Amino acid sequence: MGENWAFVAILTVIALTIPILGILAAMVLAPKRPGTIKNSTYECGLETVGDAWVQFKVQYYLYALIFVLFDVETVFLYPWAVAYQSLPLLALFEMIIFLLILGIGLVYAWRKGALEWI
Amino acid sequence: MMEMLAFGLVAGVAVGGAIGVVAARNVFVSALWLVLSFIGVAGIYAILGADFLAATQVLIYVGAISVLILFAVMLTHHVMGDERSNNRQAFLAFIVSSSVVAALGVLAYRTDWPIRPADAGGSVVTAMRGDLAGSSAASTAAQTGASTALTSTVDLALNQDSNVVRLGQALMTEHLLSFEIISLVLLVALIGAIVIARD
Amino acid sequence: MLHALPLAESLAETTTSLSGWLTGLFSGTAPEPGASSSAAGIIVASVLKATVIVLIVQIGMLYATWGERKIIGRMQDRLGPNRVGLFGLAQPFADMIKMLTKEDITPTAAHKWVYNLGAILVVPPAIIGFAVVALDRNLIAADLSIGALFFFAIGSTAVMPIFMAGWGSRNKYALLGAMRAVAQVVSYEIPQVLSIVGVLLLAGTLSMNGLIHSQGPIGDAFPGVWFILLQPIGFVIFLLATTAEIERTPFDIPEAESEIIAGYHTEYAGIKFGLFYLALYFVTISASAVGAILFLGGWQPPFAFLAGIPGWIWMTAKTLALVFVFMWLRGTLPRLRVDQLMAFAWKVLVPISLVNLMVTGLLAKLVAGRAPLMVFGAFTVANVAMVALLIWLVAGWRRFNAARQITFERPAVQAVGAALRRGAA
Amino acid sequence: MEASIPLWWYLLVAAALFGTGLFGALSRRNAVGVLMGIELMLNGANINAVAFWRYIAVPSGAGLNGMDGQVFAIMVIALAAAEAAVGLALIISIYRNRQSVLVEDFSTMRG
Repeated sequence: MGENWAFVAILTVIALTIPILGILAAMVLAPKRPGTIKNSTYECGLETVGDAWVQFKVQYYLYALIFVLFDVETVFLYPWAVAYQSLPLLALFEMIIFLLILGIGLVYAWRKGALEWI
Repeated sequence: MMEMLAFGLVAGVAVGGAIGVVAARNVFVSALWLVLSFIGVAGIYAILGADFLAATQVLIYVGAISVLILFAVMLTHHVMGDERSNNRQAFLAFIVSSSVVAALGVLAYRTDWPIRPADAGGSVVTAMRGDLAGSSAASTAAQTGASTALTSTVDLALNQDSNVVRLGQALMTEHLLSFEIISLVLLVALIGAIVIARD
Repeated sequence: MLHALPLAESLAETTTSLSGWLTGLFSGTAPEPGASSSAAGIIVASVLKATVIVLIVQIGMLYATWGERKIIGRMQDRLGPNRVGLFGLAQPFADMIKMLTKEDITPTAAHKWVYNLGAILVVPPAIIGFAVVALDRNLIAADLSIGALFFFAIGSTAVMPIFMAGWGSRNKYALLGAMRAVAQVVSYEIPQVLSIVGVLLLAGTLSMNGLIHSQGPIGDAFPGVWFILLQPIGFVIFLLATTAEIERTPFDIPEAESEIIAGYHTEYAGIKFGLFYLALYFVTISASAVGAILFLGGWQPPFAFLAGIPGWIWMTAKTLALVFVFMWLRGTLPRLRVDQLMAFAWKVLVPISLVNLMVTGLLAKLVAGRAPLMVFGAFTVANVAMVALLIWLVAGWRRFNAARQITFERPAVQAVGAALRRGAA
Repeated sequence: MEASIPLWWYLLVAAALFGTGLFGALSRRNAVGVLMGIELMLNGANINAVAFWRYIAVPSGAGLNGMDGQVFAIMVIALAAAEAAVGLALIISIYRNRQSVLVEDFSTMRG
């Protein structure tokens, strides 16, 4: 058990060094000729108007919201699925109730237009 | 030794990330530090032997709640620039919170915790997978395994595969009520948040 | 890539035996999985294994780009790269050199730290997922008990670098692209994780090797029952959701150059752009490998009499087959319309996968302990029924929509409808 | 190897996370920052739950499954998700009405 996580940790470190090595190599190999126009914000040649860090529509938040709650649902689904064969049939109905209650939420979001792309 | 090193690393990531959260002046950067702290906490769970919880921590906190927080930051754009981030109570808050940490630390150190003896007994719960070919023998074996897990003396030998199974069993038996209520809480949160955010 | 594999196998065996030997030396007992080994042994073995994995994945990625260009070229009646080396086989290396020697620009407006970290952090989530990929019976780097969940958890962290890239660039289009990318990725994550619950339910484990073992041949004569046979709907949903999750065509709206320049990596040039490209192919390969493990039986041969062929050949073949499917989709399908994108995830894939999961749960209880053939038959009947129901529903929905449009288009019909509504009210 | 780390180390880390979160919740001007502090506090509490699950003797028998600590932690994570969803929705709503996310501007309830 411990060795598996040790391996994951070491793989993480190696996975981090690869892009860093790439960038370091490019620092040595690539030319550096900065210019004000070249380093300006890229907008197909147009002048940039206003700041990029603007306010976005609330619709994005609604996606994230529905996503978070369904993600939490999967956390309960996985142990249930793994343990399913050792559980009585009742467990299926317990999970169906759980899913139905969350399904009401999905239907509500659907009806309220929270699932429409802007 | 190696375990202590690993613990020091992940604890450093968790606490360092937390300090970054309160020290960063920009809210977006603060949220990125928060993600780092969450990853450190996932590492602590992994060291504690709670594999499923470590993955859950990454899936929910890093993959979902952080996204929610970042979207909220994007939606409230006044705060994107650097700013004076702390209010006038900051000094008082520092005193209060550091005394809380000191008190909790001293308590944790001085209390004589009833630590269970290290890894008593072997693993009671054998691997409970029955494949699909799963003749009745496999499924009955799984069921007897389940009953031993439920009734025998509690044995925390870290048989990981059975840990997830036992988690599922616990959710479906002892903790069934809280499991069903969580779905209601999530439903109410979803509806409430949609109503509030859209208004 | 094929030449590297025996090397990998022998290396992995060497390191496994090394750590096992060290364990035996210090504890005086036979090594067993999960027993504590010496720290040095674990670290040396891990570093070796990780290096081998990264090398294999790197070469696989380079040739995946070559293969994709060849395949797409063939599909579009072109030749694809054929100038550098034999059949253009050296093309990926030429591309790599090009990426490394291009000027690397950091825009003046960008938030330097977040901008650069975004490019660096896009790679690790794509690589760490390989930790739980099983190439062969004993050739798995980390057989975590939560393997499948681990893969999805790591995959879910990939949205953070996207956010960092978009925000750090301080470019309207990059930030807009990042927001759209994140919204899409997280939306398709739900059908992706839901689609495999049926598989978990049948296998009763999350460990990758456990999942493969439960798809083995039944007896000597019967072929292995892969989960694609029992969970075809789950497999299709998994494939579609994964395509969207890794932002490949036809779900590549976040980086649709015709709409928002190039999405969240608009401002990246040179090697940093190359890193985004790298990560895309890494996740394509790892998602294919996980798909092969979950639904196609991993290293299990399709028939019992083919067991003589080593498992890693099967695993590689199945992975490459799924990589080909991803490229095929790209060559065949047009890009989805933006407004269809979210609706498809939430209104189509999520409900279908929930129904599929409940039906699977019910069937698993009903047929528990029956003969394999009967289990297979029951699942086939249920799947055909579900697909038929789905087609019926879609057809009905389209008729309903068509009828509604006619009502709106023809003034006479509209007037009658209005009169009827007045009468009813 | 299993028990080489004393329990109180975990509790100390948990306390540090809790304390940092408390400081953040009390001192940040930005409402989103306050919420981040609360998430940190919840994480600290969760570490405690899991550490006790791992270390503390559970009375045997009584039909217990021995997974209470982990179940507790999962419930806290689920509740944290719900809390963040509603809390951030409130902040967004307030921002749209008052063009501010600074907590000192939300003082209309003061007498």
